[in-house]
Amino acid sequence: MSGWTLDEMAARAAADIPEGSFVNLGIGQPERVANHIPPGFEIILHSENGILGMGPSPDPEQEDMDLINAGKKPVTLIPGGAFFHHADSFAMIRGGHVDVCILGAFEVACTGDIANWSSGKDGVPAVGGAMDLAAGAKSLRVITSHVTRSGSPKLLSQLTLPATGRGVIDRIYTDLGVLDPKGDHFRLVEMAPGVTVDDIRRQTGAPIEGSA
Amino acid sequence: MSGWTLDEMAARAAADIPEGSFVNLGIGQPERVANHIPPGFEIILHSENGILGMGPSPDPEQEDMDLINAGKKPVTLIPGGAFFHHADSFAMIRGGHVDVCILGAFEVACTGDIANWSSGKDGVPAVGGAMDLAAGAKSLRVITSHVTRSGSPKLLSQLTLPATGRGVIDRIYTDLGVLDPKGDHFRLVEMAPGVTVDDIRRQTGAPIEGSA
Amino acid sequence: MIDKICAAADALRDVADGATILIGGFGEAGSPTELIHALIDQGASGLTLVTNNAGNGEIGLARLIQRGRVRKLICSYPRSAHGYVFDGLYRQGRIELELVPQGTLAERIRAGGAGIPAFFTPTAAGTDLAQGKESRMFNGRPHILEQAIRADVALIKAEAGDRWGNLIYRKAARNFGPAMATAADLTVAQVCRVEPLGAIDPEAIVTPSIFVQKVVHIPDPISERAHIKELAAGQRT
Amino acid sequence: MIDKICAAADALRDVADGATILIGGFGEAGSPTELIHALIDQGASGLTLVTNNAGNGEIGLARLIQRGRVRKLICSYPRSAHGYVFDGLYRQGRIELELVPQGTLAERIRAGGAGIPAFFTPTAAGTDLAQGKESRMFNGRPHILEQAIRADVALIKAEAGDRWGNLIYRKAARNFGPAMATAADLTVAQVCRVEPLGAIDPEAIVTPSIFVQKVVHIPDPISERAHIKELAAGQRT
Repeated sequence: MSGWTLDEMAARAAADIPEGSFVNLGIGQPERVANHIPPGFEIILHSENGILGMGPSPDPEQEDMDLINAGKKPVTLIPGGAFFHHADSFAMIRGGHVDVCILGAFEVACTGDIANWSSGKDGVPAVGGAMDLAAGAKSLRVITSHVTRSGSPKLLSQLTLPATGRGVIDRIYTDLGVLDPKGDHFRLVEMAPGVTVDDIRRQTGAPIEGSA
Repeated sequence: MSGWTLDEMAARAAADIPEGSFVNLGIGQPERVANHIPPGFEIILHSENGILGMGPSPDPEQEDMDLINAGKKPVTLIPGGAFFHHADSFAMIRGGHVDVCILGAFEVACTGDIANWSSGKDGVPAVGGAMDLAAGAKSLRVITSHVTRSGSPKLLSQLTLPATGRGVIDRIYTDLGVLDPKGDHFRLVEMAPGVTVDDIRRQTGAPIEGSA
Repeated sequence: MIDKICAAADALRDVADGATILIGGFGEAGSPTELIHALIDQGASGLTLVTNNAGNGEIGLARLIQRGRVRKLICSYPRSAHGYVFDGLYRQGRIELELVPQGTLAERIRAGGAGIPAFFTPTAAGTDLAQGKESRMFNGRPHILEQAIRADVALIKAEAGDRWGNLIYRKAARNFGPAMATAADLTVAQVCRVEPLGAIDPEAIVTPSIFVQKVVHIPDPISERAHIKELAAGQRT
Repeated sequence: MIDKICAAADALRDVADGATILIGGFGEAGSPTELIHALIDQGASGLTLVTNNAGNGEIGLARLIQRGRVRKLICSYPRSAHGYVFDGLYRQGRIELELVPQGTLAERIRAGGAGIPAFFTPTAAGTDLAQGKESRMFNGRPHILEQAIRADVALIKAEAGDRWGNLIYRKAARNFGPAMATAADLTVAQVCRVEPLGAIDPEAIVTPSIFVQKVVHIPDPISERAHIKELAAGQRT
């Protein structure tokens, strides 16, 4: 069993995004998806804090702390981009205007439930925009390692951690493959090279259907 | 009995507006109040259709049909003015940011109820922004003739026409004087020259208290 | 490459009979007259329109109503000096009217675009327009529950746009455009100017590209005021 | 003549103990650090703050919390790399926290400013943050009822303002400023530039004058990033 690297996972997720889409990428691994959008292929990135048309990180000497992403890292604005306030920004999200949102996750259930805001043992709870994105994006996808660092499945029959949203996830990209939550099971859409259905079954806490 | 002219009524209403106020003036007689704001005395006029800092009518050759007031007549913008959209404009109204609104009225009751949107026999009903202004302005005032053209009282114990808002009117300027609705009566604040309390009592459909 | 600029006929090709359509404008200011004419040519009927007014003379909104394409109007102020087309049909009972206070209309549309299905407002509480609506006290005052408005199509007019769909407006012609742009599956904006991408100041964009599906270049739109004058002159001769 | 430009101390003179205060900013961007320092000097305590974050290092929001002036935080994301001040007090149970999803926080503030006392939203439905909230189905999906937030004071940062209180912002530092400006009895904006009346394009004004009571000129505001670097350097020596 080999599976995809972080960049291969991100490239696979990027390949599912049609040109012209408005896309919100969560903090961390989802941000990497932006590096795999082909040059000249127009995808418009949304940031919760009031940006459409977010571009790549600036050179260090060009950093502007008034132009940061949702993870509070300096970014740039590409031509055609716009600034707007927080209530308008979340109107875009809640109103179903963001075509695709890709989030990280602690757990995803085959019911489409996602847990990514509370590990259940955090000192200071924090939710940010996760629940708004989970409730509002037209298509909600997850990019995550297939199992936790300790080897436990993150794809489950039902969540063990506090939910961010219920019945909202359309697709999951992991190092082992691409899976869609289908209620009582995950449908296997694609497997990474060298990965078998058995590998995936063994590392998933819910039934798998399809052989990709 | 003589009473105030339309301009004297408007001047009296204008005299109650402190400098720095944000003011919305209804269509018709209320618009005349703007002509009686002293030059250099800064009052900022709001128009429902997305204007703050509305100035006087332009010369005919300067008319711009993209710069009209709520009555759809050409206006101007003074320095410091701003444009905004309709939802934001009514957020200003409903949110209690407009300090003073002066409306016309068919009827006002001593309960503070106002009727100014439906004569009860209109062919095509139309409400516009009247109910929003009635519900939202910090201080709501009425400027109106004391009686109808046929001589019936417009100031009543209770409305006979469909209400625009309930318990919302603070003050009424008429050709006979200034009156405040006080629940079960009108308090007489001021009388126009030559007008007696008896004149007012005779032409008002509710109890009057005070001798101004 | 994203290019939302197209002809009006192409933008409106798929409008279905029975569609709900938001139409921008406060009187003449911001009225997308050319898009409405293209909608007449397209032929859809049985429409529900959401507008502040009901049109004047016999162009734009008034013409669409005159051609019998409109089943129902959701509107705040359908009465006007030259509004005889709607007036006549309404008196004949040939068009339905849902009367909505102007600020409630704007807020219901804004809610539709923002994913808020319903909200409480003090406007119209205690009046005839509150009839049948859920009521509740907040801060000691009565409020009523109002429902969001969403539509199949929004037709709006802006001053300038780019190929992504970013828009700026002109003066008080902004009015309902920005809220309506957010609340339809298909938002079509007619613009007087098309700007190159990046030419509109990102700080001054009023409607960001995400809300707009089609941009139609109409450099020199019809003046309703001139039309009304022509009508009046025609009646005098 | 209207002149809302004044010193920070004058703007904040009447803030009472126990006040609810909206504080703008998303992380450092848009944070009104100098106004917060003036509030510390003013001395009000027992405050409820409504903010997106809980501050970094020991300036601005973090310093206000560190001085024990804050009873409760209504906040979406109070955790951050340099947020040890809030973190410590929270773990000791010395500060109350109401956690609110970021978009719900923005919308509750916007509703407060717009006279909407409550609205239904799908955000957080079915999660722990929906506990105790009224729930209702719309369009086949569960929604929860959220209440407006209004405050005694809003402290925000803008790029430029004029003597009437019109404001423009800079890039993503706009964030919570425009909504917060609408939702307080006393809105104080610190601005990097004061412009003559009429100099800001009326089409590009983001916060119109009606929402702002005081404008404080802070031409060269503190950089939180530089402060954090200094703290780190101090720890290394």
